[in-house]
Parts: sequence; C-alpha cells; structure tokens
Amino acid sequence: MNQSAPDTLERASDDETYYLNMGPQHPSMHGVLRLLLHLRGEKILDCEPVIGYAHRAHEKMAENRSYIMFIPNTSRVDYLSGMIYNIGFCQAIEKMVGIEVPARAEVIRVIVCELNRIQSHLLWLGTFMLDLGGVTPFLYCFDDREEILTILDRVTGSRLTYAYGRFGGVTMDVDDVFIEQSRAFLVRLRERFLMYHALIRENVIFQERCRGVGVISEEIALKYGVTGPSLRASGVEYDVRRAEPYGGYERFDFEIPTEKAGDCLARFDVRVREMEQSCRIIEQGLTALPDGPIGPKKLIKKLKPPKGEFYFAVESARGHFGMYILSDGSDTPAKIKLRTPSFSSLSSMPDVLRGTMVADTIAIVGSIDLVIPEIDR
Amino acid sequence: MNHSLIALVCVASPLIAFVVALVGFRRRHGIAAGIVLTSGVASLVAAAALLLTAHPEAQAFTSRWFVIGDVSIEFGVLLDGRTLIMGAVVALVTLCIQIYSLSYMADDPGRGRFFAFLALFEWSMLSFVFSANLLQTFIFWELIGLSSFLLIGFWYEKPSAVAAAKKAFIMTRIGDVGLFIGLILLFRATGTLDVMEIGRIFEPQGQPSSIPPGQIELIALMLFIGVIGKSAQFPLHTWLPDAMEGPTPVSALLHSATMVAAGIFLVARFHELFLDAPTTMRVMLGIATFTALLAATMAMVAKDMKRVLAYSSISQLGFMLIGLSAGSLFAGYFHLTTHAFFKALLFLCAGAYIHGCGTNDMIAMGRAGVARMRITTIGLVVGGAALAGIPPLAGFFSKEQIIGTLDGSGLFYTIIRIGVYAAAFLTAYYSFRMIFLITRPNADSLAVEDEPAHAQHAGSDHSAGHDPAEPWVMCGPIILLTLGAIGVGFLGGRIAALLGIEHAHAPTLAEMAPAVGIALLGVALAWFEFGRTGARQAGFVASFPPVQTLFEKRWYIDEFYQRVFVRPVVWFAKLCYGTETRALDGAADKLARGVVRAGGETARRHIGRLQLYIGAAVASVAVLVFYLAME
Amino acid sequence: MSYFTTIAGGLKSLVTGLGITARQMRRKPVTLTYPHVKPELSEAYRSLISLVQFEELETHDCIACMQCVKICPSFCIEIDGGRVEGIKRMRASKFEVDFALCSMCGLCIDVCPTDTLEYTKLYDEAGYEREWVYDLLDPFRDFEDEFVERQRVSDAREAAEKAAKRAAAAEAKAATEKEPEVDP
Amino acid sequence: MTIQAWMMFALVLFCIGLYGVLARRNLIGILIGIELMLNAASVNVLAVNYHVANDPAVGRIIVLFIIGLAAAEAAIALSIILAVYRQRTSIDVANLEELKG
Amino acid sequence: MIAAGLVMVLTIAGAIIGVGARRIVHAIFGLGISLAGVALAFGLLRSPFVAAMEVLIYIGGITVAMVFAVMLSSGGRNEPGEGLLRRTLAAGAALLFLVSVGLVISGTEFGPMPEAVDEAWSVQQIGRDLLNRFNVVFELLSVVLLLAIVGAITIAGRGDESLDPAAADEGWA
Amino acid sequence: MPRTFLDIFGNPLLALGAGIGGVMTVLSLNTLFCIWFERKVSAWIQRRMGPMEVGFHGTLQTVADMIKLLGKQLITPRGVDKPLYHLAPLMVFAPVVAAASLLPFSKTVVLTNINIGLVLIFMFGGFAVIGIFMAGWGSNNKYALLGAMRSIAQNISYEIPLILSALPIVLLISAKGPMYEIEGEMIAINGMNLAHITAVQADTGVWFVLLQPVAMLIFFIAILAETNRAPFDIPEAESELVAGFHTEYSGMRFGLFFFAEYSNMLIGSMLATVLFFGGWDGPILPGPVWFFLKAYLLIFAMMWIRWTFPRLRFDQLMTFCWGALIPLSIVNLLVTAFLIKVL
Repeated sequence: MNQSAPDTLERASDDETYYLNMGPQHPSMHGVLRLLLHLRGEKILDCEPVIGYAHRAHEKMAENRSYIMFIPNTSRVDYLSGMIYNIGFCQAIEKMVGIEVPARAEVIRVIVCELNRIQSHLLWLGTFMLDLGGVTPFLYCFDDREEILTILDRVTGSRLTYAYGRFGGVTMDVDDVFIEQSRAFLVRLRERFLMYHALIRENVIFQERCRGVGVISEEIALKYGVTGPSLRASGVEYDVRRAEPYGGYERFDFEIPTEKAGDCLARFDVRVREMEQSCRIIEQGLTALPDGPIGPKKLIKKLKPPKGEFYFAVESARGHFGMYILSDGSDTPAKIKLRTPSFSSLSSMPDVLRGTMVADTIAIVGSIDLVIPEIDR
Repeated sequence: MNHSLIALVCVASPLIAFVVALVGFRRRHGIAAGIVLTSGVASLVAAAALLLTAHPEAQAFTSRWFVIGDVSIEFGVLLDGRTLIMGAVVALVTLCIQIYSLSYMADDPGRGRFFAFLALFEWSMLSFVFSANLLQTFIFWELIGLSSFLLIGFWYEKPSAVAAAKKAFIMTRIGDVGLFIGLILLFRATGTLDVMEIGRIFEPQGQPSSIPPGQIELIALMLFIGVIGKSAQFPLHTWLPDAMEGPTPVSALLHSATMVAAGIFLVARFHELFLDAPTTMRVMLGIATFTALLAATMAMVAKDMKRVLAYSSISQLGFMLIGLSAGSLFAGYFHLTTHAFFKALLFLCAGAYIHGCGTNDMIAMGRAGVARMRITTIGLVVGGAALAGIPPLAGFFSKEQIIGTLDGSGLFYTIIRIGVYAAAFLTAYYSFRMIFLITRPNADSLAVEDEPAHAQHAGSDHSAGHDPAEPWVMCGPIILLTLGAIGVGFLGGRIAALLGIEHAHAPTLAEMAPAVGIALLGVALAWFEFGRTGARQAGFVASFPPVQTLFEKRWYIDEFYQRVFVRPVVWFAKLCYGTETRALDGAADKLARGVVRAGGETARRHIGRLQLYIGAAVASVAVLVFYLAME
Repeated sequence: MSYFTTIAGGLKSLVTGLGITARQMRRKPVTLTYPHVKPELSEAYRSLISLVQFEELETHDCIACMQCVKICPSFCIEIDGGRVEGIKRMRASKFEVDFALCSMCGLCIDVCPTDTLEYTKLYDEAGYEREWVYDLLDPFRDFEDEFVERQRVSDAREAAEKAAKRAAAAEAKAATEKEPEVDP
Repeated sequence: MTIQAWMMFALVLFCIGLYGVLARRNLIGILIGIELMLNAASVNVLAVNYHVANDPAVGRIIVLFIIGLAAAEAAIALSIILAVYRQRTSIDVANLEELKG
Repeated sequence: MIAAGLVMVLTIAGAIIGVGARRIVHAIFGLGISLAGVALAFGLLRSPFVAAMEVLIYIGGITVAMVFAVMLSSGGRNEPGEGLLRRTLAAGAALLFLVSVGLVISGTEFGPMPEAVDEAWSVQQIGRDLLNRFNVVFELLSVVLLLAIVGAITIAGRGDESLDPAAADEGWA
Repeated sequence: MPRTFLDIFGNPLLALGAGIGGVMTVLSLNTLFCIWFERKVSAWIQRRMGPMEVGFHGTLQTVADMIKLLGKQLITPRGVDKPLYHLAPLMVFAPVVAAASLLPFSKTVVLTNINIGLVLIFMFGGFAVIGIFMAGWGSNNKYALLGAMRSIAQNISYEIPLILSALPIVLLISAKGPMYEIEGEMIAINGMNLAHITAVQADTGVWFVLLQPVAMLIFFIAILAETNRAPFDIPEAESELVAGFHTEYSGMRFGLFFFAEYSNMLIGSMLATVLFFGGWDGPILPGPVWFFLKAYLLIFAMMWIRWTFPRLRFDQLMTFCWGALIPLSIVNLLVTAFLIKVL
C-alpha cells in the first residue's frame, strides 16, 4: 500500500511500511508543518519533518531596511511571544550601539514580556489539550489568555503583533489601570491554576497520555540544542534570563523550574511552574515600578552601529532566541540571523518519535510547543 | 453461605489471582502484588471461617466433571479435621509470606511474576489439601511440584538456581513415580477414587477383608516413596538444601508449611491405610529416624543460615514421620502444624537478616550486628527455642508428643528411641548455635567467615555497621508468626478434637523430664561452645576433623549419587551414542540413501498443488456417488 | 494496595473533572455576540491610520516631510507635495496608503514631526483586492484651497509682522550701531 | 419449503464453496470457499433438524458447534495466511508449490 | 415460500460474488451477503437464536478478521486472476459433485415431518443441553478455541519486537 | 404484556411500514435534537453561547445544517472503491434502524417483542463494523483506513464487555423464572426479552442499577466506546486522523454517518435505560416520557464526559478493555451467578 512512497526516502523499506503525511494541512499541526511518518501499524519507524511551507524571509527582509524598520517584523517571527522577540531585538540593538534605557522602561518591558510569556504558555496549554482530545480546557485557556491580550491591548494597541519596543524604551507608558488590571489578573490566574490542576494535571487520562511519552533525554536535548521549557523538563537548568541576564532580569527574584523525566508530563509541569514564576516576576515589577521617562525624548530613527558582528539572546516562551547581527557600518544591517528555539526542538523530533505511536506523535509534537513560522522565519 | 462455597472461595481465589496477575499485570508489579495479596486474604478468611464453623466430621462437596465408563471423575472439596487445619495453616503462612515478600522482593524486576507464582502455588497446595478425589490429589501434587520448580528457579538467570530447581523437580519426580503407582494400585484395590470412601474402607480395626495384606503393604510403600521425594527424606533428601537458591520467602513457603508438608499430609490423609500396613510403618519409622539424625548432624556444622534451616527442616520432617509411623496421627499432625509456624518464622528471620546485611553466613551476619534488628531477633530466639523444644513454646508440645508415642519395646524401638533423643539433642544444640552465633557475635573467636561472603540477596546494598532497616511489612509477618510459635502449642487439645482423636497422650511430668532435659542439655552445650563470653565458637565436632568434614560434605551423599548414578548413566549414554553413530548408522545410511533417491523421484511429482489433489479427490468421490446413485 | 489506590485516585480525578465542568456550566457565558454587540476598543488600539484634523488649522498638517515614507517597513505610503505658491508651509498634495500592505506597526505615527497621523477606530475594515489604496487627503480636499488662502493671509500677516519686527530690530540695531558713531 | 429444496439449496451453496476452494489462487479466497461449505453444512443440519428430527435442540446445538469451530478454524487459517505473507510477501497459492523433495 | 426463495437467491448470489469477485475485498463482502442470507435461512427454519449467533460470529467476527488479514497482507491490490483452465476444471469438479449428490438427494425418501414442537426448545434449553448432554463436546470445543487463539497468536504474532523502539531502530540499520 | 405493532396492525407489511416510519421519525428528530443539544452542552461547559441565530436559541440550526448538507454536492473522489464507498453509509445506517425497532419504549405498545431481543441488538451492533470498514477501505484514504482499523478493533473489543455486562441482567431475570407473575398474568419469562426485563424491574420496583452498579458502569463505558464517543473517539480523533473513516465523505453521505452516530448514542442509552434504569418505569408521567427522559439524561452524561476529558491513546484503550473491563465484567458476572445460586 505504499503507492505514494516518496522519493525523498533514502532508507530502504519493506512492504509493510506505511507512509502517512501529517500536514502540511492537518488538524493537529499548529501551522503548516509537514511530518512524513513511516509507520508500521500505528508505530512510527521514522519521521521526517518537512519545513518551509510558512516561509516569509524575515531574515532577508532585514537586509533591505534600516534597523528600526525591522521592529514590526520581530513580533511576527514567533507570533506567540511577539513581545519578547520585539523587545529582545530592541535590547540587542541598544546593547550593540550603547543606548541607555530608563529604569521605568526596563521594568515595563519585563512586565509585558512576562505577560506575553504567560499568554504563550496558556495558549500552548490549550492547544496541547486540544491535541490530546480535550476541547474544553482549550477554551478555558483562551478565556484567560483573552485577559492578558486585553491588558496588553490597552498599552500597546495590539493584541498579537506588538511593535511596542523602541530603541531606548517603549512606545507608550503604562498607567494605574494597567497595574490594577495586571494585579487582578494575577489573582484570577492563580485561582485558575487550581482549576487547571484539578481538571488537567490530576486527570488520570491526561497522565496516562503524558507520562513517559516522548522522552527527550538530556543527551538528545543537548545534541540538538533543544532549549526553553523542553530542555528544562529534561533536567538541564538553562535559562537565558539566568545564564546571561539581560534587561534587568538580574534584579528579579524568580526560580527556574526543572524536571527530570523529560516526558510530556514534565514539559507540562515545567511550563505551568514557569507561569507561576512569571506571575512572581510581574508582581515584583508592579510593586517596584519606578517613575521616570519611558524612552528617549526623540525617536531614534537612524543609527549606524560600528562595523562588526554582534550576538544577543533572550529567553522567549519557547527557549533561547538569539539574534546574530552583522553590521557593515551602514544604517541597514548586512545580515540578521535569528536563532529560533522551535527549529532546534523540531530537529530532535525524529529521534524522539521513533518507536512511538501516531497518537503519541500528536502529543509529543504538541508538547514541545512549536510555532511553525518561527521555524521557517 | 454454605461450606462448599467458602471452600470454593478459599481454593479459587488464588487461581483467579494467578491468572489475572500473570496475564494482565506481569509488568505492573504493584497491581499484581495487590491482587495476589487480596486473594491471599480471601483464602485465609475463608479457611479460617471453615476452621471455626465446620464440623469435624468429614463432608465432601463434589460435582461431576466427566464420566468414563463406570467411574465418575469428580472435582470437589473434602472437609474434615485434617484438611481444615492444614488449609488454615497453609493459607495463614502463605499470606504471611506474601506480605513479607512485598518488602523482600521490593527491588526485584520480576516481582509481578513472583507473586503470580506464589498464587499458583497457593492454589495447588490448597486444592491438594482439600482434594476429595485421588485424581485430583495427584494432579495437584504434580502442580505443587511444578509451582515449586518455578519458584525455586525464580531467579532463572542464576545457573545455580536453575540447577537447584531442576534437581528438586527431578528428585521429587522419582518419588512421584512411586506415588502414581501407589495411587493406581489403590484405585484398583478399592475401586473408587473417593478419598472419603477409601478412608472408610480402611477405617475399621483390623485389615479390610477385601484386599490382601501384601497389597496394602505395597500400596503403602509406593505412597511412601512419593512421600520420601516430596518431604525430602533419606535417600531423596538432597534436593532440599539446594533449593535454598530460591528467594528466601520461597524457602519459607516451601519448607515450612507447604510443599514438603504435602508428603506428610499425604501420610496423614491415608493414615488409616498406613495403619493397616505395619511392616511399611516400621520401614518408615527407621528411615524417618535416620533422616532426622542425619540432617541434624549436617545442620550442626553448616554456616549458611538458610542451609541450617533447610537441614533442620529435613530433620523435623523426619520427626513428623516418626510420629505418624509410630501410629499416632495426632503427634505427627500436631508437629506438622507447630513446625509450620516456627520454621516459617525462622526462615523469615533469616530472610530479614539476609536482606539487612547481604550475606547468608551466620558468622558474618552476627559480626555485622544484625542482632540490632530487634523484632527479627526476638522472632529468631522464639523460633529457635521452639525448634529446640524448650517449654512452653510450640515445638516443645509437639515434639514431646512424638517422643511420647514411641512406647514400643524391643531392640528396634530402643534404637529408634535413642536415635530420636539424639536428634532432639542435636536439634537443641544446632538451633541455639545459630541463635548464639547471631546474637552474641565474637570477633575474636575461632569461627571463620566464609570468604567471599555468600550473598544471596542481590538487592541489598546495606553496608555492614549501620542499622539495617526493618520495614513493617517484614516485621508484621514475623510478629504474627512469633505469636503463633508461642501459642499454637497450647491448641493441642483443639487440634486433636478436630482430628477426631482423644488427646492421645497426656504426658506426665516424669515423662516430660527426659525430653526437656535433653533439650536443655543441648542448649547448655551450645551456650558453652558459642554463647558464653569468650567462647571459642567452634563446635565439639571440630575436634574431630574427619567427622566435621563428613558432616560438612553432607555425608558425601551427593558425591555418592554423582558417582553411582549420574556418571554410569552418562557413560552408558555415550556408549550407546557411539555405537549408534558408527556401527548402525553406517549401514542405515546406505539404505537410507537409496530410499531417499527413490522418494525424491516420487516427490518431484508431489509439489503441494493442494487444490489439484482436492479436486481430484472430490471428482472421484462424485463419480463414486454417481455410480451408487445409479445403482 | 497501590492497585486500588490507583483506581480510586483515577476515578476521583475523573469525577473532579466532571465537577469542574459542571460548575462552569452554571456560569454565564463570556462570549460577545459579535455582530449584535460591538467590541469596545482600547484607547491605544492600532488600526488604519488617518490624518488628524487640527482645531486651530481646521485641517491636517502634513508637510510632506517624507519621514513616514522612509520609515515605513511595508513601503505602503506614497506622498507627494511641496511648497504651495504663496505660503510658507509645505503641503502634501498626495497622501495615499495601500492598506493591503500596511502592518499597522505605528512607526509612521511615532516619527511624524507634526503629529498629524493618528489611528482610526475601524476594526472591521477589509480590502477585497490586492491593492487597497486609501487617499487620506480625500476628506481634506475641499478645505485645502480655503486653508491655503487662510494660510496665505496669515503667512502674509506673519511675514508682515516679521518684516515689521525685523525692520524695528534693524532700526534698533542701526540705532545702537549709530550711537557709538555719534558718541565719539 | 420441502426438505429436498433446502437440501438442494445447501448443496448448491456447498458446490459454490467447493468451486471457490478449487479455483481461487488467493489463500483468503480459499478460506471464503471453506466458510461457504461450512455454512452449507449448517443449513443442511438445520433443515434436517426442522423437518425430520424429533429433538429440536440437537440440530441447533450442532450448528452452534459448527459456528464455534469455524471461528477457531478461521483464526488459525488467517494467522497462517499472515505468516505466509510475511514469509514471501504473497498469498497466492501458486507461490506455495515448493514441496519439492 | 416466497421469503425462502428470496433468501436462497440472496445467499447464492452472495456466494457467487464471494467466489467470483476479482478483488478479494469484494469477495469478502460477497461472503458477508451470503452469510446474512444463511442467517435469514436459519430464521426461516425457526432458529432465530442460531441466526443471531451466525451474524454475530460470522459477520461480526470472521469476515472482519478476514478483512483485517487482507489489510495486513497484500492490501488486496494487484492480484493475479485465475486462468480459464483452472476455473473450468474447478467448475467441472464442483458440477460433477453437484449432479451426483443432487441425484442422491432427489432420490431419497425422507420420513414424515414430525409435529412442530417449537416451544420445546428455547435459549435456556440450548444452554442446559450444552452443559449437560453435550458437556464433553462443549469442553472440547472450548479447548479447541483456546488452542486456536493461542496458536493464532503464536503464528501471527510478531512478538514484542515491533513494540520496542530500540528493535525498530535496529530494523533500519 | 405489551401489544406489538403486529398485534395492532394485523398485517405484517403494514406493521413493518409503520414501524420503520416511526423509528425513522424518532431517530431523525433525535439526531436533530442531539446535534443541537451537543453544541449547547459544549457551549455551556465552555461558557459560550452555542448556536443562537437560527430559531429560538438556535433550535433550528441543525435543520439548516441538514438542508445545507442535502444541498451539497456528493463528491466521489477518484480512486475510491465505488461499490463499497457508496454502500458504506447505508450499511452503517441500516442496522441502527433495525436495532432501534427492538426497544420497548412503552408498557402497552412496542414495535416488536422478541425473546432474544438483547442478542439481536448486539447482532445489529456487529453489523455496523462492516459498514465502517467499507467506508474506511472504500475511501482509499490513509486516514480513513487507519480510522477504520482502529474503529473495528475498538468495536469488536468493546462488544465483549458490553455483552458480558448485560449478561448479569439476563441471569437476574432468568433467576425469577421460569414463570413470573406480572399484573396477575403468569408469563414464561425470558432473560433476553427486553420487555420482560423492563417489566420485572417495574414489578419489583428495584432498578437493576441498584443490584448491578458495576455492570452498569462497564456497560456505560462500553457504550461510549461502541458509539465512538470521547474519550474513546479514537477512530475519528480529529487531531490525529482528521475525521477517521468518514474523511472522504461529503454532503448527505457524511450526514448519514452523523445520523448513525447520534442514533447509536440514543440506542445505547435506551438499552442502558432498559437494562439498568427500569425502562418506562416511573411515577406520574406516562411510560414513554420516562423512557426518553432517562435515555436523554444518559445522553447528556455522554456529552458531559466528552467535553470534559481528553482522549485515550489507542493502545491504552485496548489495554483498558482487555486488562480492566473484561476481567472486571467476568468477575462481576461470576459473582452475580454465584450470588444468584446462593441466595
């Protein structure tokens, strides 16, 4: 029944191997990703991720516009942690050129980034449950996420693709309403955590589906450069916010949750605990929000960084997001290379998926939290 | 609820547990253990309920399985005093051991399988005990053999365990041949398979008129051969010490109340028949006494704690047989019951020690300070004292009963009596040797540890010196059995009543005196040599090195078997092989080649065109039918 | 034992889950029946851009400085303009935005020197073609001449004032310059 | 319906099954033929039972046994077919004629 | 009468599809139709319980198992057709059998039909008979079924190899 | 005992026509209602509104959808196995109608009264497997085939606990027999007659759910699996297999699968009602009302469960069936037999 055996296969296969395309259009793929599965029965012998269906050439675009014009692009690379990418890019340029950021702007940035992280994780939680067949938690998560979007909407003017960062600050100041809303949201979220715990984490079916499924061992994780919560779930305590603090994170008190098991359940736990830590960070930020300007008086439009290479990384909701910027001294970058965490996580998939079942594929691919446009850039 | 149902629950629940655990949860150990334990509890409750409520008169509940000719094969349960007591003891001891195994086997990768096998064993044993039918008896006798094989060889990756399991299986099989012949003879003689019916035939005083006395002797002898195998009597006793290769709970299960006791129970079951065979009874008495003495000497010098207990089991089984063959059902049966408790207790203690310090060597154990495991040590002392026959513990009463039954006169009985006293003395001696070696270790003594320490328990990583843990699941059974070892002795009257016998022998103080005295003498000697401060911790036999070696080498019986049976057989087999390959095959090959060539030609025409052949066959049948129809 | 605790725990978790959904069932829905109820937009809501009508000018104040054209990452703004006859101020004569390309990043608004760009509050606008060009000047065309006229007047007045001022200043200067001459 | 009619019906069914067994090259096809033959036998038994026998339960029980046996037979046959397929990736009987001395 | 005729036609038609269809899957469905017809015939012979069992076990079990076998084996595609000679020979043998046995049947005198004793049997009666009169057969059958299941698993089972990721990995090497 | 349609109409053909008409009407209305109800339940649970536009609170939404489905083109993809592909929806649908006609919905009038009604319902359940397979195979689509394979394996496996958990009821009824008095009338009672089962429950006043809670639970779970409902909706797990065996169907053919699924739910709940909840038995309200009320309560429970839990994995599903449900139901059956014998 291998009438559609693709020619990309190098490995010899016997008659009983069954090829199944998961994607590019498939209900469980959160974007246009194609996984070519080699099956025997419902067991996966091998898996080939095929990417490029959502390619938008962000990196190439960067070569044709000035630094500031690249800002809107950043939040479209990974639309779920757009804020983190956006502000990360600003921070990179600030560090590269040496622009001072006022204290208030720095704290605001941390708060909105963490809010963004929470909403990304919430969305992951929902879609992960959707992959596992639970539709209801998905909508509950979206309900919570909606709150965050409303809060961010008030200060950034956008719900998903924030172009909130500017070199040396942010576009808009936050007010007391923002602080109130954020505090109220934290209270609400902590209550909802209890509900999620009872509804999802304690659920025996959920545990059965997740425990021991899709174990990314520390070795494999390091081999492929898996980062972020997926790495921390494998027992490696690596977080850019702690390893190479940036943007004032060194002043905040938070923990880096890790788990040993490396399976879907561990990744779930790590993300949930990370949300709790983000709540803590936001609380600290709201309490210690200093007065002062939120950026330079005049918008910094033109900058000409010195010739040379520069690398800067931030911790996005999915892991280590790095920007490699090559400057030729002009006002447009010669090259910007984005190192995106989803790409590395996806690379590890064939090793992890081998030997699991089709249903597990969905759970595993769902659990590593891929954002496909981020892979394709 | 009537009794048949309770008995069915008692017997069937382990089977269900076995099937469910083995089929469904072999890899989910916790679940398997839970199921098996539940079944164990169910069996115990049912057995206890039976024991407390049932009438001591025999009742049989059977249902027909199938009928062959005139004989209807039935399955069912027979409830009378013997089966009730035995059933309760088996269920209780098994449950204790199952609980104990929870901890002992906690780290074993094959735990689920282990518990399933325990359930299988329990089922076989209970069904054997309650069986109402000779066929059923035999089937479950064999199943006991099978499940003990599985359990002894549980650690099948250890070659020694496999060898031991094989040995146990083969040795008992030798006896089983005798048993099988005996059962067939019995069936032929009585014409019935019903155990109760058989009991009724042999019950009246004097021999039954319908069966010639010689035949009864033969039947009894054949049955006894089976008992020798199963209950490890001389000369088929050698498998039992080797069987210590199995996990300690298995040793406790197999060598206290169950597998080896099956033989004794068989004698008790057909005691009426044995009583009608006086000559066989004398042979049995002799063999039993000899075995008791022989095994006791081996136990005197062994260093491996489990081996000591194994030898002691053989010896005590001898004692039981002595009681039975001296004509007292009660004495043997009582000892069987008490022994079940204290021997299981001792094995469990040994297991706890082994678990705690990772060695089987008593001397090493003592020096590692295992005596600090308080509950276990109390159990050890109580069990050891019960084994030695110290009043007022269980062993004392039953052993006293056995000694008391030896009231015959004449040279034979004198010798027997001397032998029994000697065995009793040695029992006290070796059991307290064991106790003292463990509780009063003396690093300066002459005692030498086996090097390297013979560690059985793979999972123990406790280093010597720190306090070994006593998990409650281990302590619970030990405490329970300790209480049993203390208390069961007082239930003699009740057991006798259940067996339908008047308390046969109410000992007077004067009669008790020699037994107690001998036991105390043994204890004293053990104290002098091992217990007191500054003792040399070397037995008196150490002064006679040849004797010591003789005992340690188990009287060279194993070597003897090796030389006399195994090697000649192997040699003969080789001879046959040589003859066949060289002489006969040469001729045959020539012939065969011709045949093959002829066949090859034929075969070339037959290449498996099945449909063609079928078609041809159908067509010819059709033609034939057509022809017939036209007629 | 763990077997039964596992089963009991599993069952309990399932019942808990059912309980949670049951509790949610009794709550009010959180959805907005969208076409019937319009969403409330936040102050900062970023949407299509438009030109501000300034009170004092009564029209927009685009001076065709091309800042927004230069910074627009989508290259969707097209502006023409320059000096209008008679007035000092630069004026845009063409301000077209292709909203099919616009990504509503807001950089043009940030960069506008006269703050004459603002967001509209349209949230359900949609284009139906590849090019969806808006002429932002359209609402202002009618005012343009009037404005230019007004501006010319005011410019002229301003110029006159300035000239007067300058003249006065020059006089004063001349006066101060002269004085020393007188002085010696 | 007379008993003759039922028996003729069963005979025809049987012969169709026989044809299937003889003609098909596919192992599963042969198995289908065998099932048809078994069913023909069942029909026959029930027909005789209905028309001739005095004890109405016996025929039904026999048919139940036939059904049970057929289930067992089908299980074994199909597993053999699968094994054959795995061995030589074909379930054509023509490929199985290898019983050469 | 009409019903019986219809049932017979249905059964025979299904059987012809079953042995004649090129595609094996169609043949299996032909068998299914034929079996349904047989079940109806059972119903006409006043044995609804047996008919229900026929459907449950044959259609619900055996045909489905066959279908599974097809899916697991060739997948039912590109099968060679049977040669004309083969078909002719098979048809000849079957026809010969049909004619000769048909002659026997038509020539036989059957006894008179006994009193209709429909109420004398019931499901309970069958159950009782199974466990009493026919218990040895019953047990034998259960043993046969058990052995069949065990045998089938042994023959067809691939073992744990396919469930072990490591082994599957090796399979690739 | 209740009168059947045959008693009422006299003519078998007439009775058959009336029966099929009645069943079809009920099933159609049920499907229309259930789809709306399902959407509403999910909306309530997820704190949404659900369909609101067509009719009062969207009550006519399903009708509109149905009309839309009827109007849609029936696409026959290239490469399908035509006879199988076309027959499959009917094969899935027809047994449902047949099975529905066996249920005793009222004390006085039922469609049929057969002594082996229970077995027949299971028999018709077995038919559906063939239909599903035809759909999966005929579609010539990988997802469909995988879905069909899963579905068949699941349906066959879960039929075992289904039957095993219904058997205790048969035993309980048979134990009352052979003759039993219902409202002054002695009847030869039959354990597999659904009308008798209901009648005995009504007569004793003890619903069997009280005597057989474990069997009820197993039965309910097995029905969830048989009707491919979450958390056992693996054959059509949309996150894995798109839509499972009916991926390639469009228009009213797809509608028929939908129809069959919701009808199956109704039949399963009705069967559970008959076996465990006393069928039409209940105070004040007339019998059929009670019957449908109970059935719809069970359907509500099914929906509630579906919208609460994630889906099991296929092997876990099978393990659950063979490792937990079947042993448990066997034990339950044995214990029941035992107790009946003893008491």
